[in-house]
Amino acid sequence: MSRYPCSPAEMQAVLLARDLKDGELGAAGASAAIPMAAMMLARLTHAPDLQIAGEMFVNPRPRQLWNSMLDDRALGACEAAETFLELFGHSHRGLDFFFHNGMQIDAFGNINLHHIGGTLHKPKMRGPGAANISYAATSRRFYICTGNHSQRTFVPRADFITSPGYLDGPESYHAAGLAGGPCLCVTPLAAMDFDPATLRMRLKSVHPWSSVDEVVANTGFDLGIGERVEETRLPSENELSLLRTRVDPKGLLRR
Amino acid sequence: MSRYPCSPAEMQAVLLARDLKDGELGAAGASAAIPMAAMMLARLTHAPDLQIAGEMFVNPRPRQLWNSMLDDRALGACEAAETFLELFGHSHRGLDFFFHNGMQIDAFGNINLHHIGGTLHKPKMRGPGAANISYAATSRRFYICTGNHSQRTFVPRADFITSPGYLDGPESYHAAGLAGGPCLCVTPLAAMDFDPATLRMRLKSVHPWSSVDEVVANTGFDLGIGERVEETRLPSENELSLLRTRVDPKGLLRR
Amino acid sequence: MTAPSQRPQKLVAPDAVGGLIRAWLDDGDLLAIGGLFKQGRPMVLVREVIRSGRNRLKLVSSPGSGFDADLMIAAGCVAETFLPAVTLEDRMCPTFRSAVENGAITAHCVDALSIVGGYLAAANGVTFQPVAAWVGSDVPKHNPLIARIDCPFTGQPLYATQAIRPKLALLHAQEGDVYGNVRHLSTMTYADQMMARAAEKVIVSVDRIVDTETIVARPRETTIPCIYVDAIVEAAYGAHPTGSFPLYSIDEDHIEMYATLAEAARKGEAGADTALRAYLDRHVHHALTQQAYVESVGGAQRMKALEEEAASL
Amino acid sequence: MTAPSQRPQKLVAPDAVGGLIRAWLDDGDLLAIGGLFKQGRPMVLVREVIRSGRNRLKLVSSPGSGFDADLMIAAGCVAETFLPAVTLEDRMCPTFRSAVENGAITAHCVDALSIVGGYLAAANGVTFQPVAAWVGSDVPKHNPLIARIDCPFTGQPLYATQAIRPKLALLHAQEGDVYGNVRHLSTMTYADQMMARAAEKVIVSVDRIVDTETIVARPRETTIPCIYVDAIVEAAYGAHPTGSFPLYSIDEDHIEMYATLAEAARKGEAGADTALRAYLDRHVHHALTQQAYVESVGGAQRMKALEEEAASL
Repeated sequence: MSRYPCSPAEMQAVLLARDLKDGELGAAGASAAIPMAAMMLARLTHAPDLQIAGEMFVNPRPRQLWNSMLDDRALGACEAAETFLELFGHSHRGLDFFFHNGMQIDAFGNINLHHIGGTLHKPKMRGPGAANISYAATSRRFYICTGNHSQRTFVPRADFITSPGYLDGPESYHAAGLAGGPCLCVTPLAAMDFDPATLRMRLKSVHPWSSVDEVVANTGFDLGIGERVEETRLPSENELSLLRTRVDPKGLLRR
Repeated sequence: MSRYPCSPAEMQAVLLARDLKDGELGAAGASAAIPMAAMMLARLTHAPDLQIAGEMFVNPRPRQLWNSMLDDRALGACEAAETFLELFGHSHRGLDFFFHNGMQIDAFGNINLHHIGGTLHKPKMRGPGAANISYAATSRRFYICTGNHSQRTFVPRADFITSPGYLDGPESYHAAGLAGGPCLCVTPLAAMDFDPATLRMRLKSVHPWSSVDEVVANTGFDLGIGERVEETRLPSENELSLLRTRVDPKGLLRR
Repeated sequence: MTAPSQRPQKLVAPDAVGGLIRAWLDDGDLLAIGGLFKQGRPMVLVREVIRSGRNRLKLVSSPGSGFDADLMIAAGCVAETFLPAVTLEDRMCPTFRSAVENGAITAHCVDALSIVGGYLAAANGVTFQPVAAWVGSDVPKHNPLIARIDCPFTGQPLYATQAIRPKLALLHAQEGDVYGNVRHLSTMTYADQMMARAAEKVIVSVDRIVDTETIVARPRETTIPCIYVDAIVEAAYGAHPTGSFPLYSIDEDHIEMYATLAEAARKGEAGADTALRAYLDRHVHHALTQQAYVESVGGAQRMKALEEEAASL
Repeated sequence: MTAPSQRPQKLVAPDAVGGLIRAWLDDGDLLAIGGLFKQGRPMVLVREVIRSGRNRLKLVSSPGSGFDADLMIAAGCVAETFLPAVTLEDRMCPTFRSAVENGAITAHCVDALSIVGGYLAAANGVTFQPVAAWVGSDVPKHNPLIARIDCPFTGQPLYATQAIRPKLALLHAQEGDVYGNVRHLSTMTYADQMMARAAEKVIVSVDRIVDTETIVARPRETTIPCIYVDAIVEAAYGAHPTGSFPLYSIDEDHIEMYATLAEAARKGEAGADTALRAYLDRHVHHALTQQAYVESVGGAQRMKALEEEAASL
């Protein structure tokens, strides 16, 4: 990939940053280096009033990126510290946006972090679970960001719904009384959004180093690919420069 | 009263201090100079491990007494600051002891701070209400401390029960599922406790400057006075010295 | 290449506060006042509410209120109170008392747990908070905020107190930054944090605006993060005559002076009503700036004495 | 005339902690562990629990757990977990994973709101906390801590999560005094305060004991007042290999070393079980003092590096 100006993880961070709006309030979860980079980059570019809060700290100023996110090391300084008590409230009222990752991500954007195969208490593979499942349902929208674009991750239907996307489509989604939901899924290969009518994930753009065929071969469900698929717009010089000098000076996203 | 070594308020503080036990946890309410003096004096004498907490601060160290109690001025330094959130918990779990005062105090130790005469929303006289009524029912015991010993204050039955004592006696007390209750009532004239069988207030001791007749004339109900009534034991030299040099150097209780 | 930060400030000019209050609070709305008894009251904002002409307000606060409620009642802004205790501690609140006794306002019978539980529920984003207390008291028999409920685990009957979501909360603290991060320096922080999280809109007065870098240096001391604050205004001595520890103490003399006027009015003494109106004119209606107010209550010399008292504690 | 203060201390000697754990925690009891993910874990106390021989424990924590839970499962102490997320963040927890997959433990399906709500209810002295969330997720379908309830005001159906009252909570902070007043210097304080208020007994390890006068100088910074603490023990680097910010950072190398051993054991690689036992012997069973433990993980030199990393953040 050395002929491209950025790494896949940097591409993901830039794609997410572009989608965040000025004045919004949002947070990432744990293990969220790419979402943290996206939020920091958005603040440095078009969204100086982006508020990062909802997970026990307000407007962190990390001096470098870390794989973890919910620790003092990864926060750097911040404007205020909250506790799980306040997270309880944020979880109910929701945020403008949140980020999810999953062991399984399905065609309707449902996220599984609990088990693959078997049953919950007799699983073939047990995952970590999820600290906070509420933001998926209470936030205005969420992003899916994963470092694995494979048929193992992108499955037709999650074995267990840890955090709900659009469940089994419009009928079940509306019947459950859900609002919000996944809006964009970024991977090392491509960006996907969701068809407003069917609420199914669909291919939006393919990163320059990948191809529609590669994406299809690594996705376990139909991505509704039309005649022409956009190529993902690479980071601008300004985006990349800010990302590398101000957000990720140690190059975590290039490893 | 100048022939007596202490003021009535000092006598009240000393009487209350003597009744507090080492290792207990308790608090006073607002407008509680005498209870604060009692707790501080107890810590300086027989109860160094008395914990003052439950009302948003832990182990205050006032440098002088104030009429108020729930402000930074009256607390001085303290070991920790809590908020109303934690007071919510303390109110449910209760303390070892608490202090109450009332516009009306009745024969069963019920406290009225809401209205005298009329109805709640058409009162003859409206009182201040009470910030926290729960400690009366949830604490192991409470003290009644008032600067007014008159028939206006000591009435047969409170017009409104803000904080419950023994309600209308053993039957109603047990039926309500109450535990704890008032244990001692100190006034400028006398100390009263409660008959374990009838749960009615009864005269325990009369301060040297008063008399059984004066107490009876100023109490609106029968105090079950027997043949011989004790005289209240005056403060010891040590009690008075500590009270005046360490607890109340400005002499608020002598005004 | 980096654009200079254009993060919008929440700091507003003092003369803009009245407009915000009129925009965010209608007649008859539920208004929350921060602080406790005679401390931490946003008096500079309370005076703006009175001048705004809003009336039939419903008042809620932390469990202990006094001077601010009495003043608003005297000014005719209040229809209902949900205040557990209303007292000046040394003495009762005269106007509150007479307004209840003559039926001018309805003083609902509530206590700390229903008010704090109501804020907690609203801050938590749920509709009620369980309360397992109040046995034997007459207060819950009249409390309009509560209902019976059974615990779904133990079957035990207990109370639910309903979420309290004030239309507007007015708070006071010692420090804050231009983005609305607020820091109490006082030992007590009352119910201010819960009220900020419970209310729809929040205006905070602070004795001084500080640089954001000093906020960032001690994030655990930020008592109300900017995300809960809609406007912040700098007003030195903004809590006067209540205390703003550790900066300045309670002006007991001023409160006593007011209470004596109000008590005379309550008793219907000759000329007392006029004197109470004159108090309101002098210290509220005609004191249009905080500076004018401070001058009206004794000026720099009086403020210095209150600062010295606070420093000596 | 004044007797010298005889206020009893809650500071206990390190070698007394094992006895307290055995006195306050029975086999099968619910044990709460403070901190979050790889920070603020009372590892010195967790190792005492392992050495105490207690087993069939039920584990609860803040919503994010990892190393400590995996180690206790590897040591055979745990029967059930009520842990929303169990992860090392960079990788999964190997022993947790294999223990669930082979049925050795039951990992209950809970999330942050049921755990935090459970602490909140216990701290508030009520039996449950309302929760209005979880729509669409499979987690509430399996969560054993919750029930349906109707709001008595709106009629709206929602959940109740039951009070969680751990038999014993083990917490870690940077500073505390001999009477048990605890002060976190870290920006994050996790769910430690709620757990202290919820648990029946509380033992806190602190990196250093400080004079009570320094506590009294800044009472708002006392994160856990002494009234909630039953015993406090001084243990420098007591959170290692988790971080105790701002004093020392997370020892990622040590955690990675452990995880590699545990992952090999999970996969059944030859000799891996023995190697994992050897880890436990070396760092837990044979490291009977905190000093011996610190020596076993790299000694003063390694600690200095972690301190430098924390200072550079």
